[in-house]
Amino acid sequence: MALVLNEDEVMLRDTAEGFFATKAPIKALRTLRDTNDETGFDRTLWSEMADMGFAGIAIGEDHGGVDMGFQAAGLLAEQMGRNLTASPFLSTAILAATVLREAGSDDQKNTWLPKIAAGETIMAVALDEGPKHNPAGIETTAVKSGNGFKLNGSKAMVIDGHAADTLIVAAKTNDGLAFFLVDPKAKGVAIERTIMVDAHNAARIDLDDVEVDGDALIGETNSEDALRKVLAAGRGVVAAELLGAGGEAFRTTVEYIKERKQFGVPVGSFQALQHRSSHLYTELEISRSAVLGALSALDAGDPKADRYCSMAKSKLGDVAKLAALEGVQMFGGVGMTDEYDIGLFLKRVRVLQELLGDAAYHQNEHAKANKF
Amino acid sequence: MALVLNEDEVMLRDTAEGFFATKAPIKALRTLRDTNDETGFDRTLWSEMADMGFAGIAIGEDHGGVDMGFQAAGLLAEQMGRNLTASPFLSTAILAATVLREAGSDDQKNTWLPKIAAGETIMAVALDEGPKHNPAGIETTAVKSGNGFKLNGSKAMVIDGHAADTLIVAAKTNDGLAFFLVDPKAKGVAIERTIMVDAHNAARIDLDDVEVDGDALIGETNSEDALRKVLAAGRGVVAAELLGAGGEAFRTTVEYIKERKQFGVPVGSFQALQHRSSHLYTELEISRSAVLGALSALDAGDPKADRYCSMAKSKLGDVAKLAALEGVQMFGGVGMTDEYDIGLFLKRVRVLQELLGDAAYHQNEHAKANKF
Amino acid sequence: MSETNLDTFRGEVRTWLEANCPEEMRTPMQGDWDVCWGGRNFKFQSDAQKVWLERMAAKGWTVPTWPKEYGGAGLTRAEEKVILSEMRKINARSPLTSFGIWMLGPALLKFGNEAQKAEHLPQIARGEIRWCQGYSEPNAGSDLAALATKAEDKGDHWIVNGQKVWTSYADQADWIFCLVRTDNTQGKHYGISFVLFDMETPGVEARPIKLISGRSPFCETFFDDVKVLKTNLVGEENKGWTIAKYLLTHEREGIGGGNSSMRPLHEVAAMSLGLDEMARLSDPVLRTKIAEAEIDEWAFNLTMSRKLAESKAGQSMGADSSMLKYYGTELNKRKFELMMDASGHDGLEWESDRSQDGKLARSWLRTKANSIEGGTSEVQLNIISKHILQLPGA
Amino acid sequence: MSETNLDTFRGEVRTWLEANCPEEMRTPMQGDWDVCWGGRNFKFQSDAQKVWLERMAAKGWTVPTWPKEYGGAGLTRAEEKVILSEMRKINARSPLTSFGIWMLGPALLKFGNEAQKAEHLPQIARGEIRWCQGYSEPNAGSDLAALATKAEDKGDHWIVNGQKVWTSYADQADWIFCLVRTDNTQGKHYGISFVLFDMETPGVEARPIKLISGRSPFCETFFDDVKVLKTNLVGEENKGWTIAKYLLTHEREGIGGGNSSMRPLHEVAAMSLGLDEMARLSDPVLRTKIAEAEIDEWAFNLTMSRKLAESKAGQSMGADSSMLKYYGTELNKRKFELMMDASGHDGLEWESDRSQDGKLARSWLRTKANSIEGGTSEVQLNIISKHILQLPGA
Repeated sequence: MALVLNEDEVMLRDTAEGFFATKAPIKALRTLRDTNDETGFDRTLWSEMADMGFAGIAIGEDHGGVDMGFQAAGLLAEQMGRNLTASPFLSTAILAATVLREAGSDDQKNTWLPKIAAGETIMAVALDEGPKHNPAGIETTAVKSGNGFKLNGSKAMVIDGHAADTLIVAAKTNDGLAFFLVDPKAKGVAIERTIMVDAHNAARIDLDDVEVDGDALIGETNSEDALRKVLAAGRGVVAAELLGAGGEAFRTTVEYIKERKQFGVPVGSFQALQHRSSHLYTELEISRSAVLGALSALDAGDPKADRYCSMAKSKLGDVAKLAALEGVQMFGGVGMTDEYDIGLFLKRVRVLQELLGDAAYHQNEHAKANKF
Repeated sequence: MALVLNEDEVMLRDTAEGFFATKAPIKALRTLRDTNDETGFDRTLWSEMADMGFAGIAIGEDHGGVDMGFQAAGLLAEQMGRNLTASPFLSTAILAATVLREAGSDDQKNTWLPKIAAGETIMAVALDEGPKHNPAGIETTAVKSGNGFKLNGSKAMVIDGHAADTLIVAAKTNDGLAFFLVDPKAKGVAIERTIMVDAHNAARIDLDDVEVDGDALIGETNSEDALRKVLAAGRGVVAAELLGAGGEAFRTTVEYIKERKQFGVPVGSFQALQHRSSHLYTELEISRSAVLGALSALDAGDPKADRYCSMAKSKLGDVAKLAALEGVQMFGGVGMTDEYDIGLFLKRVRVLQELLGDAAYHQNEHAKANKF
Repeated sequence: MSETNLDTFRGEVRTWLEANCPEEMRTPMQGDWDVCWGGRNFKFQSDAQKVWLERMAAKGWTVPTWPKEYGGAGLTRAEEKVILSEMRKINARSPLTSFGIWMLGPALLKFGNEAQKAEHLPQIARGEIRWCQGYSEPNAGSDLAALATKAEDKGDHWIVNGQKVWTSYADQADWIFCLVRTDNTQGKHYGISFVLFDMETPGVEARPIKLISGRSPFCETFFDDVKVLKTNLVGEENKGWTIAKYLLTHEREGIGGGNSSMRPLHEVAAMSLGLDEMARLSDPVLRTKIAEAEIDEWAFNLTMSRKLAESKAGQSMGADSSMLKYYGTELNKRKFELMMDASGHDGLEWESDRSQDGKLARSWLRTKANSIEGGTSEVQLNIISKHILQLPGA
Repeated sequence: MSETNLDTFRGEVRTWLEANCPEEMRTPMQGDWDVCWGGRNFKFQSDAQKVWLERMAAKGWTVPTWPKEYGGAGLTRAEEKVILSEMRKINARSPLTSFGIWMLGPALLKFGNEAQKAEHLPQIARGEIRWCQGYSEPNAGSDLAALATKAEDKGDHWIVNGQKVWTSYADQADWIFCLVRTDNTQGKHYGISFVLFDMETPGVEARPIKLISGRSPFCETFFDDVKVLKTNLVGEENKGWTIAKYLLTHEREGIGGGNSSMRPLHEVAAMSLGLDEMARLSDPVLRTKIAEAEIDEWAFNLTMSRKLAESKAGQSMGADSSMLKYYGTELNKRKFELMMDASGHDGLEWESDRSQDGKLARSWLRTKANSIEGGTSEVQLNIISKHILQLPGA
């Protein structure tokens, strides 16, 4: 496994670091939030991200992508995590692109992947339905109807669902799980944007006898393998974003306790806080390895890559949460105010933690996979 | 619930404190261990305990006991925990006495309870069979045979099993679970003393077609209710012993870090150790309430008393363990030597923790009882 | 009072409540807005709310244990408990929530002079004056005694200049009880005075602080040449730290108490997640953590009762209040984390009817302040190390 | 060396091992007694053990990366890795375990003079001399530099007086590398010297310490007027602290490594507890904790590899070794606690065939020293705070 970045990756990371800090810093999120922005992200930013090759990071060169793989995608996600950047990167460039790449027909790939890479289309993948992540429990159905299908069901926590040009809906068919391209304006589709605690985008989508053509089916009617890959990619990339958010929460906390004085000395000089900080530093370093290990295994086609991505998501869910909680406590009173950023990290981490399965979910999955 | 001791209880506690510190301190356990004592406890001590009324603490006055109840028994157990005292208190005065009191016929009570109270007989209750506490999984069978029964099965972790004058064996009959009086010298009984990590007593007992008379059956063939009471009493009293052992481990640790110098100052002046100590102090105070609450509920006949005893056992298993682990770490190198007592606490707590169900077992039981 | 007399009293209370507590006041509060805070500018939500306060105040039952001359009923703690338990039985709402009752009152009863008691206590009891607390300052934080708000001696009054933060509802309060520095020539604990003044005094300004929960229960409060009469000094000049400490201990016991009226965690989780084929919560890991937290909560509640019983039996709670504050607030934070885990995606919605306007998420965020306000967890651990364990240099 | 050449090398190694590793040495060790420590008085368990050591030493493969003139084979780290991986494939036992190889050797290669290297390194490589380490003292503990063992200058030699503790296997060692104080007029880090001497020198006495595990791997070691020639000084006089620190970092990386050859926790637990009707471990709470620990272990092992790769790529590991030591030892303790939980009553037996003489319990107790020896967890956290986070006053 590639646990140390290669030259291309170092360059990408450095580029991304500058790009997001300049173009999409935390105050950009505040503006989106405070102006009740309709889209919830900045379309101009997304175009620029596409120009940088970010939208096509996981798309083959023959489809207009830069094909740098998921390790590279993780480096971008980490920077977005640090800056709390709102963008359709996860929904479109990772989840939707991977559905199409893994399950799509050649025609579908040729149609959609270049558009994604160019930043010309926003797509949202509708997976979960209940209050908790549960891909094994998808109840939305797609029943053959004439040349096409009829879809029924309710989706929750659809990232960018209200802003997407096209939806990809996971549904059960007679032959197994399948993905469908759905026009958000189609009859029977009801989309409710849900304003989330972290001021990032999500939606609930109801599908009531939604009719789609036969070619709306992405690839075949049994896409379980593709789903596994999509989930692995999503979890690995979200883990990377958690690494960024948790790491940045930690960095600013350490900076703060070096400066902030109480009882006449910097609070960072109190040994109890020092030990907690050192512990957290260690956990974050361990977490970085988990992310690198998982995403590089995914790039290498390691058959256990989906396990590793699940384990990384578990580890990062717990550690980023610890970083956020310790951050708020160590900032003390001011950490409770909206004026300081640490509370935004607490909120963002809580959402990312839940997304595609929390630590508890993945610990349980680990046990099941190892037959215990 | 009586969360504050009454006058009688305070007097009993003070008496017990002096008694065990003088008659059965830690060095008494060391002697038993280092001389490979055959019995594993001091029979003279047990007589003295009986003279003090300790052996009959949970036995009615009409049977020669002092009938002070389980709260009082917990106060004694706490002091035994502090001194790592080896005695048949748990096996005989708590478990066996409660079996007889709850399930026994009048004749059986009249025969056995006075002997227990007088310290004249040692009894061991054989419950568990596998590596973990699992009263619901008892496989030992008692099949009617002539006027009596034939017993078959294997028991593990039978406290004082090798030193008992009479065994009480829990076995399945056609009508439900029942307790049987078994002579350890009877044909088909094989007893292996198992030397345990804490130098206290336990045995494995194999029962191979062991024939007992009809009057060996304690009470009726369906003693599930009695079992529930026996388990509650045992768990509550072991929780109290854990409170004593954990509390004493903590007390000596705090004493040690006040004296021990490193880098020119007492290690107890380092804030990181202070905060860990204060946290542990808090946990131990919370734990004391759990023990008091559980045992007084048992005395009061509260229908939820068995739940509370289970919860207390869970809490104490975790907290006493933390006290022992922190103790060993804070003592540092010398804590690893046999010369210092802290290692003995670590070992004793580990065994008590396991006995009658560890924290994990009781957390699971809590969830089951609350239907989640 | 003997058990028999208490039983008689219980009967009387029950009858009176049955006759006097309006039906509307026997339903659970729907949100913060249903809390009755009283005060000059308070807008009652309903007539029932107003009537309920007036009737209870007339009985002296907003502050049952205070002396009758100060608006109380002169009852014992045992009698007070009877009233509270009878109110719980009919789900009666609290007629009045107030820092005056909870904090200033006990301090005045202990440290105030006759004139101060006669002036302020009845108004508190009747909910006529709403108080806020001016303790924390921007550069003090946990180091409360490092306060810098300055009171300059002008003979019969002081001129106060400075700034407070975390003043709860200062923008809605009528009066403030406030720590000011009247001497800075000696150690930081000396030279602090405990004074009272009207929030309408010229030079007082309160600006709400927006919190991560989106709410603004706290203010920054500024004092610009505020005139405070010396008759409004409580206790001795320069020795206000004693009163401040008394109130902090009081506050800790309160904050540690948690929210026991919440529905059990495992019920929330079971509703949200469902049970598996073995009738266990379908998330076995969360199940484990909930079981652990519920056992801790049980033991903590017992500890609250035990410490109360011990302090009644003549043993002072002392530094143990730090223990309760520490454990109670950390436990409450843990419970809300688990509540969020149990609620999953639903609990993350910030603005929707479905989520009651993000009720759970906002409460979750609010709990993060539990271990900061009233002395951080770290400060409580320091106090335990010093006063209970007597560790060197603590 | 290129990949192709490494492949060729791998083939050669495989052939040589096949021909030279005795069958008996391809079986798992049954216990401590199967470890080959070498030394003057070492009693080989079998001819195979002796032959295996001799053959490996003759190849220079007990220390593959040391220069040939000092008993090594002059190989690269990559080649060494090939040897180790080929040995693992046939389950070959380590021919020699030695503090000489692990600790003193690297220090001598870096700080020793030519004569010292020529004298000691080949004897280490061949397992002829067994070394022990004289660092800790009774009153120093974590504060290693506070050492008091005194070396009095007598011209061409010192006279050493004092006491060491935690000297691993000092009663079985031939020589000791030892920190002594040659100057106490300045700060505690200055005035320490790193010296070597024979344990048979008059005045040296080693007394085994009985541990809670019942074993005695450590000694108290006393020096009573022990004569040490100045030619046995490594590095500069009074500057031994540099070497000591170098070795501590080295030791930490080693101790953090843990025991990866252990059977997975969940397998032990499943064997002991069985599975429920949903094919889950029948103790759901323990199951949760095992899953958590296994994920942490996976991430920790990746971190070991990553830090190794980074330090190869030219980045120094530095204070990161403290992080690995801290996390690795705490994790190992946690794993053994869970192993004990999983084993239940069986794991508590101290003396029985069934429990292999209390093997698990003794190993569990042994792990408690992990976070104490080689710098306590607290010291590692201090180092991280100071050198990595650069927190004030750390």
